[in-house]
Amino acid sequence: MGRYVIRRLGQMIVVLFGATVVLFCTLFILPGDPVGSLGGDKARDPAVVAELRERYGLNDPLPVQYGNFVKNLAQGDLGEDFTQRRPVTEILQPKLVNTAKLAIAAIIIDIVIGVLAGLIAALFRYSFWDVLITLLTTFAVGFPSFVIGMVLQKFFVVDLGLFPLISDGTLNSMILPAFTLAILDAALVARLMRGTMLEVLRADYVKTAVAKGLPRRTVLLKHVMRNSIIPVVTYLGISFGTLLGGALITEAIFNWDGIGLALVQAVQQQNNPIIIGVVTFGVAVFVLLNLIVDLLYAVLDPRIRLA
Amino acid sequence: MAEPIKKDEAAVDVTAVEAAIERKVDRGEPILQVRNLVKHFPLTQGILFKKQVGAVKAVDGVSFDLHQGETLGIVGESGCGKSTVAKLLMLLETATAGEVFYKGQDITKLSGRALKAVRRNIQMVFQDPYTSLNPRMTVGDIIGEPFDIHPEVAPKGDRRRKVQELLDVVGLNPEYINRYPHQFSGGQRQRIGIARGLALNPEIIICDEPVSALDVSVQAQVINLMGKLQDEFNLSYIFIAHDLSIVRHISDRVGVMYLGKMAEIGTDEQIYEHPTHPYTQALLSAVPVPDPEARANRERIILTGDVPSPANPPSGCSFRTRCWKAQEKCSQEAPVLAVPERFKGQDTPAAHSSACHFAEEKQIVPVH
Amino acid sequence: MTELTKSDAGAGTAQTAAVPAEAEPAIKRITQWGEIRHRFMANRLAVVGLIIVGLLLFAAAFAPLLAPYDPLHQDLANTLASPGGEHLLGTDALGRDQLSRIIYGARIAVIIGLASIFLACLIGVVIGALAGYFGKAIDSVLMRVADVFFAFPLLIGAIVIIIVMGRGVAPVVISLAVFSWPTVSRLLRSSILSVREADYVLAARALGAGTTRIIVRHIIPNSIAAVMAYAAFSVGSAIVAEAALSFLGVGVSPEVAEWGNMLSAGRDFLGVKDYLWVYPSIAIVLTVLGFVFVGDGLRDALDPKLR
Amino acid sequence: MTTSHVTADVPAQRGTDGETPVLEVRDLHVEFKTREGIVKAVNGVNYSVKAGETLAVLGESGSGKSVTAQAIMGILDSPPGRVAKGEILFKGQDILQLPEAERRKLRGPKMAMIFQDALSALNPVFSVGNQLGEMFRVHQGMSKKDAKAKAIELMDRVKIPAARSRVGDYPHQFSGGMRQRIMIAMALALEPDLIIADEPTTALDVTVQAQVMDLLAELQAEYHMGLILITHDLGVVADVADKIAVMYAGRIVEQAPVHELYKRPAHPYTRGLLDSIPRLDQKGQELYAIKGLPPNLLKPPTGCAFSPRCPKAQDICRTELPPLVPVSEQDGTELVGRVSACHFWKEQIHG
Amino acid sequence: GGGNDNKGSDAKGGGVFRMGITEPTAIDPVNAQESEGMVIARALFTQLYDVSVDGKLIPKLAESGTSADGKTWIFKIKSGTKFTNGEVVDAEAFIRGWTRVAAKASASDVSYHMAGIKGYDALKGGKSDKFAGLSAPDANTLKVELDKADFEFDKKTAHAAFSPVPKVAGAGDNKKFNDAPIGNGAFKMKGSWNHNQSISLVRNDDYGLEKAKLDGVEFKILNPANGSQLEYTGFQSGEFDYARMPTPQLPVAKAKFEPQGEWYSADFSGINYLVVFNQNAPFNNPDARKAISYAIDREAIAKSVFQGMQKPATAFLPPSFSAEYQAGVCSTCVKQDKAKAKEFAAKGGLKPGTVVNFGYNTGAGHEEWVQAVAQQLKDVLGVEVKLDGKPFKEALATQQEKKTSGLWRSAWTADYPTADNFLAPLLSTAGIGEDPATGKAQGDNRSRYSNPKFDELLDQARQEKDAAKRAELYKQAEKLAIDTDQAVVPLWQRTQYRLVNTKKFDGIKMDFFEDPTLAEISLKK
Ligand SMILES: Nc1ncnc2c1ncn2[C@@H]1O[C@H](COP(=O)(O)OP(=O)(O)OP(=O)(O)O)[C@@H](O)[C@H]1O
Ligand SMILES: Nc1ncnc2c1ncn2[C@@H]1O[C@H](COP(=O)(O)OP(=O)(O)OP(=O)(O)O)[C@@H](O)[C@H]1O
Ligand SMILES: [Mg+2]
Ligand SMILES: [Mg+2]
Repeated sequence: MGRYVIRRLGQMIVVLFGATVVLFCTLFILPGDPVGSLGGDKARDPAVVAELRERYGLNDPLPVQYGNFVKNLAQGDLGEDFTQRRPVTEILQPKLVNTAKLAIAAIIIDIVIGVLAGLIAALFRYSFWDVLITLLTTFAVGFPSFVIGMVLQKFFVVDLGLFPLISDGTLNSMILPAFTLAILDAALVARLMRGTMLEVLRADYVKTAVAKGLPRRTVLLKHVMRNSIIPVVTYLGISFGTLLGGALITEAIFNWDGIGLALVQAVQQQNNPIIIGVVTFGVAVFVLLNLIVDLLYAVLDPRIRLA
Repeated sequence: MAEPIKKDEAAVDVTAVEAAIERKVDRGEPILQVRNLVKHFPLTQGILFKKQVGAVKAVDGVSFDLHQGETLGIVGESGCGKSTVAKLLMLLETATAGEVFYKGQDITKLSGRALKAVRRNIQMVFQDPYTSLNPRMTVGDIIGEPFDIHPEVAPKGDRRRKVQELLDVVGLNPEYINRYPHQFSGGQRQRIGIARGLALNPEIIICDEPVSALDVSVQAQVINLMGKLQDEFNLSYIFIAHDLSIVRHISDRVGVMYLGKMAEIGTDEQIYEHPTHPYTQALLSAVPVPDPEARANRERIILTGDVPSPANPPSGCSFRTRCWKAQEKCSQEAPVLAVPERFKGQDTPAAHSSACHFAEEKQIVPVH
Repeated sequence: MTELTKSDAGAGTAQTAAVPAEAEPAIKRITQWGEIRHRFMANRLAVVGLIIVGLLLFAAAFAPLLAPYDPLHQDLANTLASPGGEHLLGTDALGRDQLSRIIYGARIAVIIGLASIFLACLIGVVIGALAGYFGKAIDSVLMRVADVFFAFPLLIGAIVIIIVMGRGVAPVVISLAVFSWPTVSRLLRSSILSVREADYVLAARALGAGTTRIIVRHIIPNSIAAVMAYAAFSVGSAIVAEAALSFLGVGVSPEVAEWGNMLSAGRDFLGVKDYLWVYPSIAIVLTVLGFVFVGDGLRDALDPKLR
Repeated sequence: MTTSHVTADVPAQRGTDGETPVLEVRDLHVEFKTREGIVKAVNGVNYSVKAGETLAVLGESGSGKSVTAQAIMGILDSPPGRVAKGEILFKGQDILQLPEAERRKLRGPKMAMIFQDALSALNPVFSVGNQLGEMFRVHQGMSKKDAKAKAIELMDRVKIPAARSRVGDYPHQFSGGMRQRIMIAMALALEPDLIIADEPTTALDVTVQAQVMDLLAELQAEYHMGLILITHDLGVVADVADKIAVMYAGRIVEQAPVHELYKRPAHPYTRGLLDSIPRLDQKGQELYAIKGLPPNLLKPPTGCAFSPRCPKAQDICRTELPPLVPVSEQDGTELVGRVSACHFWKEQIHG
Repeated sequence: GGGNDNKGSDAKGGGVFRMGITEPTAIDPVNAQESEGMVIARALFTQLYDVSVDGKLIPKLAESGTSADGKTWIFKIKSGTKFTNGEVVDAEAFIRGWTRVAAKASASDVSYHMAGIKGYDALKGGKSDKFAGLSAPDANTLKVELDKADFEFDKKTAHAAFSPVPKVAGAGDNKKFNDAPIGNGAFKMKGSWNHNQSISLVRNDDYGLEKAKLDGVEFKILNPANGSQLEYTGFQSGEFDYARMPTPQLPVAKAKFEPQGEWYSADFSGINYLVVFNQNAPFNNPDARKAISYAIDREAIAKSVFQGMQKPATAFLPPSFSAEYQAGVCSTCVKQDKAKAKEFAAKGGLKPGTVVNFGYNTGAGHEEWVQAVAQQLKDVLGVEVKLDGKPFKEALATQQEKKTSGLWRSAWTADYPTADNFLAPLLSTAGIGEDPATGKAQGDNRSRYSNPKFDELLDQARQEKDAAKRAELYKQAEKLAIDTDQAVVPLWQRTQYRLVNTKKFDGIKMDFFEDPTLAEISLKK
């Protein structure tokens, strides 16, 4: 595939470099010894601390630590985490899969609900439906996701017993968390869609489409939709990235073993290898996603030339 | 043609440029000299992953002079590079090669303050009235914008009046000052564009099909207006149009372009009454005559086929693929733009630059 | 050069003198803003939004006069009192009056919501505009920087910022802004990509307009719609995000009367003392609603074609 | 490859009298609501086209030509636009009374439109083949493959070289002339009874314009369609039209067969228009231009809308709206197909 | 005391007991540390002793454990028990297990429990790979030599770290064994640890002691951010048989489940207290510290903020240490006394307006009550309290710094039922563990309370063979540090509440480590 893709992937390496350098420096200046304590209030045996500092090279100067990281990364090794002392890749791999599953489900919900709602709101601007959708989307933003999630959980799991409380990875157990996760972005997508739709609806080619005698449905779903979807694609590209990293609250509520929670926990415990692993992965995903989004643009809008 | 001034090798000196463009040029002297202007757009292929496979030779070695106070018309088939020439002159595109001398200064390498100063003196009226007006600005703001950019032209308090005057000048109701472009018809919009171009009282106005969307009565007003302004301020125009009648009406000299090259150039009389290039002849014959009686007794040369792709122009003479006179030589040797051999030294109107191996006079337009 | 005067007018037009010079001042030159204001005020929902936002600002400004109690006053004898009676909206776990806290909370909500989004938009618009307008290397570099910020964990960033600045409103605002500008810049950039090729941009350049002017006057107004939709919404989500930061201990101090704090404190009482999170949520929803209506109204008002 | 031929094909009067017109517009009024007030863009337009006939609509820009066409096609921007009054009879039936679903079915198979600006009128994100084929898929339920074949056929028909390989290209990849031909192909796709061409060649240069107009005329003759040609290029009009309607300020001010109009205009505005034309064969010092500004449609002048600009205006012109009346010879014999809306048409036509 | 009393009801075999835990650090005794890891490690391994919730030693594999001088301990081990892979459990197995924990490479966080055993430092420092203080005179005798006399050493051996391991255990970082330890306990692993998902145990039918009744135990691994909420919800929806609850929900849960006999509460060997940084002003004198303690209305906060679910502490040692517990030993804790608070503040130089930093770690539910305490300090003493919430690691770093001043929220739970495990780490000079290079307090005595007399008393107590006398010495030490010196400010006792499925199971109780006694649970008839 073209030079463009290769160049973008090359940029990914630069971004990875940038992000990890910044991250290393940041983690380095954070107060607190990453291996200085146990999970609770208790301090760690200084002998153990010394052993772990030695083992994880924490006594090395920053550039050396970074050099080691890069060397290992090149071999696909992200090191060992500081608490369980298991390989980071092994710890993160299932979490990544879980998070990705959830994020994909959420994106699908975003697209279906968001685009549909935006469409309706734009078509019937200032009508009852428009206002209703505006209200609903506002609620989706104003009510924190933990409230939405826990209310859903209470109702569908405890009261109705429709879904399992503790997810078992099945589609059924994914519905509620995916919905909780999607709801905010679906609202934003709906707004975005409404905005762009209103602009596209006035375009000359929409007139042409009507003049061709196309049914309203075709005019809207084909000619209008395709042109208004581009900002939505941008947004979804971004939000997919954030979904991957930021599903913290949803993951907590539905006990979804994903990287969002892992990251927060790691930050609180200064479990640096996990932080670095998640960020490294996150950067890679972002660059890839943006590449995909940019490629998608070119597909959606043939006028856009990639170079 | 006056010899272009030697290109300044040293780095561009802004003050020198500014001084140079302050200079007044006498009527009839060249104010703009275009030498071998080339613009190639990289051509890419593939739907998703494009790679450069060649270049669109939009402008491929165009030279001409524009004299102070004259109007140079440029005509030619769609896509032959007229607009690109205009954009190159306006420095809206960077030339692949060639120079543009404005009052002796090569302006193709300018930037910053010097460029701004040059732009104050060279203005452009755009081809497409639909896309060349910012949909979110009122007409007042659009026409007033030049004054915002060049505040020295009009004092702040004076601007509104000037804007209304300009509207009046181009035949728009000054009451429309608060309207938005979409509230106007195509012709009305084009007038807004002209008003904007006139605002700075430039020395040169490059008009890229400025009246093509106007109805004849307004067109006449605008053309008359342009003529008047020219007389009064010694304006020089480059007037790009597809309407040969209008071009003839307004131009002192006319250049005919074909596929990025100048096919023929001469005074309006030379071109219209004594065309020697077959393309010019075809062009003239295709002009619809607003007289139904003429339908019967006109000879029309209807060219078949499309303009060849500028990415892949024919060898030799680029017109040969559509030319009824084409011969072997045409495919092998590119004709140069010069007075054809056979007319050289003759004192006939046919003795003007024409890029054809077989240039020959043919009268298309009846002389009255 | 001589000024262009009446006498210069076209041969055909001058004589008509459609508008005598004396009459000219009669045509009021409506400024663009005046126009926008007019259109805005003609939009009912926008006005409703404006009223809500106005009320919010009013509450923020006159909180001491409006609030029935001191929002910090603890009454341990009267904790978790249900709404009604002396405390219209009940009291929290420390016996503080909810209504007063919500009223005071408006102050910080306004500051956090508006300031963080303003800052994010400021950074995002500048960077997005530069990236979109200049394209090529600048675009690549800026967008990759954005990628780094996307992938960089907010929590770590927030902690670092707090270490530098201490806990408080300013670090929260900065944390939120620093990590949400990439969305803005991405959204803007993608719209700009299509706008920058427009002829009116060329026309402005031909007039000698500088880059700044072109971006500010021509490109941004024609591509800002998506950003505005996002911004209006994000005012609310910023407040909610603050709740998450509070919960993780990097937000504003917990005693501060602030909606995010209230939410994070009310979270544990879900299903038990629901009023603890319901009222702050409603405050956020109303705020979001207000800003969304205003944002929509503004967007529509800014688009002359929509009338 | 190249042909040089002398054409002498004078289009015959194709209209056949007596037959019901394909389209008849009666007293059409269209208004736009704007902030400043109601813009009366069309104020009682009457015209008709028969099968195989070409009606050219001339007029100043902003005079309501496009709006009338849009009203006929039912693609007015509404709101703010709306048809305030009038009838649009398609083969005798008032289509304004039809439900939207019925009306939709007319668009495409029965009437089609070619837009002024082909680039913005074509959807930028779909290939031209897709947009052409859509006509067949939607109206005839054709399969994708067949529709594509049809699209290629159409592109061939409008003489787009290498149609087969370009069917998947996007509008921005075509030249202006080609785009316009694609618009024409799209309009012709279902061989409608009526085509409205709104300045189809304005953006094209002469040689291409000649090609396009020839093509249009040829196809029109072949399918025996009614054609409404909106333009202000009087040269084009002279070449192809059968009759001409001249619009001013939302009204028809004169209508006449093409030869007659050029010879003897019966309205001062038409006269002015003809005089404004620059001629290829003469280089005048100054063109004639109609004085003054086009009327503000928000507050049209009382009486004849042209009166403020008319060199021959009398008091009555400023107070009384001139009706559209048949024009006759000096001796009273009726001039078939000629009408004028001038109080002083007699003076105008007979000197 | 327990809420459910199922004594006498006939147990029935079978049943799977389901409960939620958070992801443990380890389940291998080599590094099992928190309650989550310990519950599994202790189900998989049986040590010399077990401990009841009230701190009583229950012999398991130990037939006897004796020491004459407190320095040399002889443990007789029950013969004939086996690991689930068939290896015998003998003295060597214990030596193997303990050595594995203390080995340098294991870098175990629980090895410090063995710090008193001879040869520990050499082993830990990597200078030796033998645990010099451990020997096996015969297969069933384990001889332990300590550096210093410690008459309570046997109580330490109840900790999971002191488990025997089979030969296959290998080194401490044997990943296979880490994830699926082979033990000698009442239960054994079913499959291996499904990280972040679940851990399943089944009954060990070859168990050498009294066999478990349950068929198995299912641990669902829940996330720490929402664990107790999930457990509570899961209990209500029938997915768990045992659950914690979020603190704010306790009163409602109690009201609902207590009448059904599903409510369980127990006091544990723990304390919630305020670290008062002794080394820096304004709390570098006892009077200022006492002023703080007097100013706090523990009762009011317990009633309001904790909705009656916490009990005020009047001593530092918890009541579960029945021999050492002295109610009211902290005289400043008994009742809020504003007058005395002011008086002591004046004496101690704690002037109104003094800035008092009050730190706490965030995200752990402390936000509410620290505000209440802060408010009381402000109201009573007129000091300016600056609340300083920090994420856990940063909080720790701040606490350890020498220059830190003011107050800090803290809590402690005992590792084994000895008063020493409270007093020594938290209050002794050795407990400070100041790093000479950085001045950081590496130990748990972050208050940096240091009184030679106190250290002396602890030393004496450890060497005292007589339990009653020993208790007396510990009492004196506590009184000195808490009452006289007010080294720290005790706040609340540690009380825990659980929901237990008594409809289905009998015999659910909690052990000293705050975990259910899995081996004793049985399906209800
Ligand atoms: N930015 C560009 N990239 C690639 N090709 C371009 C670009 N701009 C113009 N071209 C190509 O350059 C050639 C000349 O274009 P130009 O717009 O100058 O023609 P023109 O003579 O003005 O035609 P028209 O009469 O239709 O306006 C065309 O083939 C066009 O496709
Ligand atoms: N959406 C609208 N809102 C307000 N006025 C409008 C709108 N659309 C058209 N008009 C007005 O209606 C009148 C007729 O416009 P129309 O487009 O029909 O002119 P036209 O005759 O086609 O002109 P041209 O030859 O320039 O295309 C114009 O005065 C125009 O300003
Ligand atoms: Mg052009
Ligand atoms: Mg029109």
